[in-house]
Amino acid sequence: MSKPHAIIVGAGFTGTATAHDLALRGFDVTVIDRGDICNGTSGRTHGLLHCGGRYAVKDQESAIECIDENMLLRKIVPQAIEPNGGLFIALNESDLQYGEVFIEGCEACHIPIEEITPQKALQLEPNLNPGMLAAFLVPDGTFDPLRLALSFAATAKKNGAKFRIYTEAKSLILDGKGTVVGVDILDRASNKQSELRGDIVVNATGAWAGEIAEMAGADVPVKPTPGVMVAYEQRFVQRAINRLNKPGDGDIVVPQRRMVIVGTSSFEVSDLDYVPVFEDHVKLMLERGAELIPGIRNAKVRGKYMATRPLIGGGMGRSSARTFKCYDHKETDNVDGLVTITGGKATTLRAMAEKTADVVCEKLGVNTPCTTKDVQLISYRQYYSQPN
Amino acid sequence: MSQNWNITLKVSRQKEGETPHFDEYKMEVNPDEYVLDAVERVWAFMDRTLCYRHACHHSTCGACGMRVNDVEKLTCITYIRDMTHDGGTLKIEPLRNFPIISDLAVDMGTLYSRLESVGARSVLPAPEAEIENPPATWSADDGQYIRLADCIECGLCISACPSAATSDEYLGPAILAGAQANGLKRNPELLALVDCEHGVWRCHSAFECTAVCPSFVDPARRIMDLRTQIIKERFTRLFHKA
Amino acid sequence: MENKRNKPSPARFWMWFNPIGRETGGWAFILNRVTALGLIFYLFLHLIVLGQLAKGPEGYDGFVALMHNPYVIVGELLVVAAGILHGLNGIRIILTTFGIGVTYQKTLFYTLMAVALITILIFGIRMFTA
Amino acid sequence: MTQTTASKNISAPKYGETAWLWLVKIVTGPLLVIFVLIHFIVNHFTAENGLLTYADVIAYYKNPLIPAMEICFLAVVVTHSLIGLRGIILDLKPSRSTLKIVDWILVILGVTAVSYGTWLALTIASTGI
Repeated sequence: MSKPHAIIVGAGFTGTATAHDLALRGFDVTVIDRGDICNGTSGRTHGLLHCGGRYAVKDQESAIECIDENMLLRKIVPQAIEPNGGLFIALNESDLQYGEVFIEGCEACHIPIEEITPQKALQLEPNLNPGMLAAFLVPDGTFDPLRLALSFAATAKKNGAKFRIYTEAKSLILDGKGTVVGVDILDRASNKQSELRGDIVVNATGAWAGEIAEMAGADVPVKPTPGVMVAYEQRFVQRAINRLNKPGDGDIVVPQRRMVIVGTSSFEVSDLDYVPVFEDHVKLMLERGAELIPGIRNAKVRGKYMATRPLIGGGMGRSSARTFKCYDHKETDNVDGLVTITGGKATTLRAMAEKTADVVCEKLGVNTPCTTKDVQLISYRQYYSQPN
Repeated sequence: MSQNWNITLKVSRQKEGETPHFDEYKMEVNPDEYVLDAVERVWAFMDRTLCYRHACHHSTCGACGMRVNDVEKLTCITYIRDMTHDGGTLKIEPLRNFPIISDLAVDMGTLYSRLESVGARSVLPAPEAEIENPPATWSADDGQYIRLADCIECGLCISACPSAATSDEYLGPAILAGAQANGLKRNPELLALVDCEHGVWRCHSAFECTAVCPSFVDPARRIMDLRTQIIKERFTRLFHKA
Repeated sequence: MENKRNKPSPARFWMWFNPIGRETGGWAFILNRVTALGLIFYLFLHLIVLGQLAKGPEGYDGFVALMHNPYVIVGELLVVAAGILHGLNGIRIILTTFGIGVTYQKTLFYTLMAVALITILIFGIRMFTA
Repeated sequence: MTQTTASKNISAPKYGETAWLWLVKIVTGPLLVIFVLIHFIVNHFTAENGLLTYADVIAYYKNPLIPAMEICFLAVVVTHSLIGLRGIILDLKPSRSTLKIVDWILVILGVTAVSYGTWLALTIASTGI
């Protein structure tokens, strides 16, 4: 009866970060996932630690979240981040025009940017398109997707959270009064089914959030929107390169180990569990990527893959806001004991966890404030050595 | 352009308490897809009980190492075309020398803990991260660029190493390479770890680690380099005894 | 949940000799280990046999007469071959171990093995024609 | 300061110490190649058809350099092979105590082999005189 028990479904970015937050606030936490850490959308991000510039014009709420969280993550989890900065570059008149609203937007969202001459930009990144017309230095960064999540998971484990990987949520257990009191789980390693009881269930399954919520008859307006990314076998740049224009296809190039990754496209699907990588999207990435960095045209492809973003709200594709939302299903569907967190993006994982944990604490009458802004995360490798 | 192939996936299966066996799955694939795509399709459309590790799908995380037709491969970047032919078979097994959690999923705990114990750094400034053939025009202050270093901790080298097959006390290629990359000069305490019966001297120069490494680490070369460093250091000590 | 499946174990020593799926360096390792074990066995056999010398001319000459058996000559050739292969492969290991030719270790191996093969052939011809 | 830590780690004797042993193996390797070469060349030139009779061997050993070289050869080959054997046994994950026993057996085996060989060479050499 001492500690409240929270079950988190999903061990991606939001799941591990929420586990970390709740563990710090004194919860007993059990994280379940049908696969290993980050086997869904989280693992497959291109790894851009957004400064918010991308959203500064049309989606300032997201932009502010990004810049704040970007600065925070650099401090609390440097082991998974390359703080090398980024560039927004203009290649044509339309880009230049967008530059004006971009500057205003960044100012409004307190994103520190610095305009540099194309010559200076080429000095910093010699492989950029020499025909660029304008360039802005921004505080972007890159992160290693799996290791970012593992750092949160390791710290959560250190604070007592338990991780049950290869454990699938088969259904939600309802008490007859419409309250979720646990999860029917299947341990996929041993093929054994059992019940996991908890005081609250957090649905942190991102693009799959709708499927889990539906188990309790609740609804989450998440629109899974996959995008294709292509990794090329040469590290052309040290900084993340963004096209200075409205967010569009293939307008980001992110350095990752000895590669660069060009992303992304955007389409809609019905079956989330297997989304094919379409060749025409791969070609589009090559075309668009080569506009930013001509050398990409002759580089060898190392990997082609896709990830399914969890977009929320009414908009279509790119017009949807990239902010996140936490649903207390008591309020939205009159289903108690279930909270869903979805939307958002990797950069804002900590903020998403804070919001979720706030909602959970309020529901359970726990009065502990969030401390994740100040807690240094431990090495991602300790995820494996911390007792489970 | 490319025609689809009909192939058979022969997947090693083993749940807790079971003896290992193979299950076969026939499917149509585009040969320019990756082996991991085929494995993922088995799970998505044919057999939901299949367990396997994967995360980034672009050779950054190191989760999807498996043995494909008896050779250790990072399946997310291994083309089906390179491993079989139309009408052929892909034999998929878990990595060797790691405890199996279920089916193709193995427990990487020891590898990660040992990499931690040699302080292998995942994020390094660019010059220390040994980029071969860097752009010709790098500026002088490249030192400021931090980059995620090359070892992706996938364990392929441990699976391929004949010395690692019989003793789990041998540190193994990835760990020794991690120690070398971290630097004995910078971290003299590492000497005690790598210069012992379970360290560099247990390598028998099979070079399998380097042959299977998907990520430019070249562990064999690094182990050789550690040996030379240690022997040099020992001679220096021998003649400078206080 | 202690899981011992697939873990390294001395009982799996046969993996040392498993060439399936292995590369040049792996074959070299197998060759080296097999010849090493063979040569150690031969070394001690050889010492024991030479003990006959201490017993005077009868014992030794009688023993040498046995050595003209063609099966024994094949055995001797195997020893010579093992010595040559182990020795030349050893040169590769020494060079690479000191950082020399690490990037060319495959070429080095093939070159040395070609030399070994020729030498073994010469020895074979001499031994069977002598 | 780093130097002192380095020296502490390096000079602290560790059981199963293999750095020097490994070096001995590496050095004796090429020595063996040389010995084998000499062995064959000398063999070939001193005895036309090899050492095929007892008398041949006795005559061969009359030159005092021969037993000296053979004894050195034996010492080197035994050292190299037993260190190599120890390396293979190490791969079998022996416990500390097992390894200690193995080490003693190998040392006794080596010393016995070399003493026996020396005795044999000297016996043959003296028979000829």
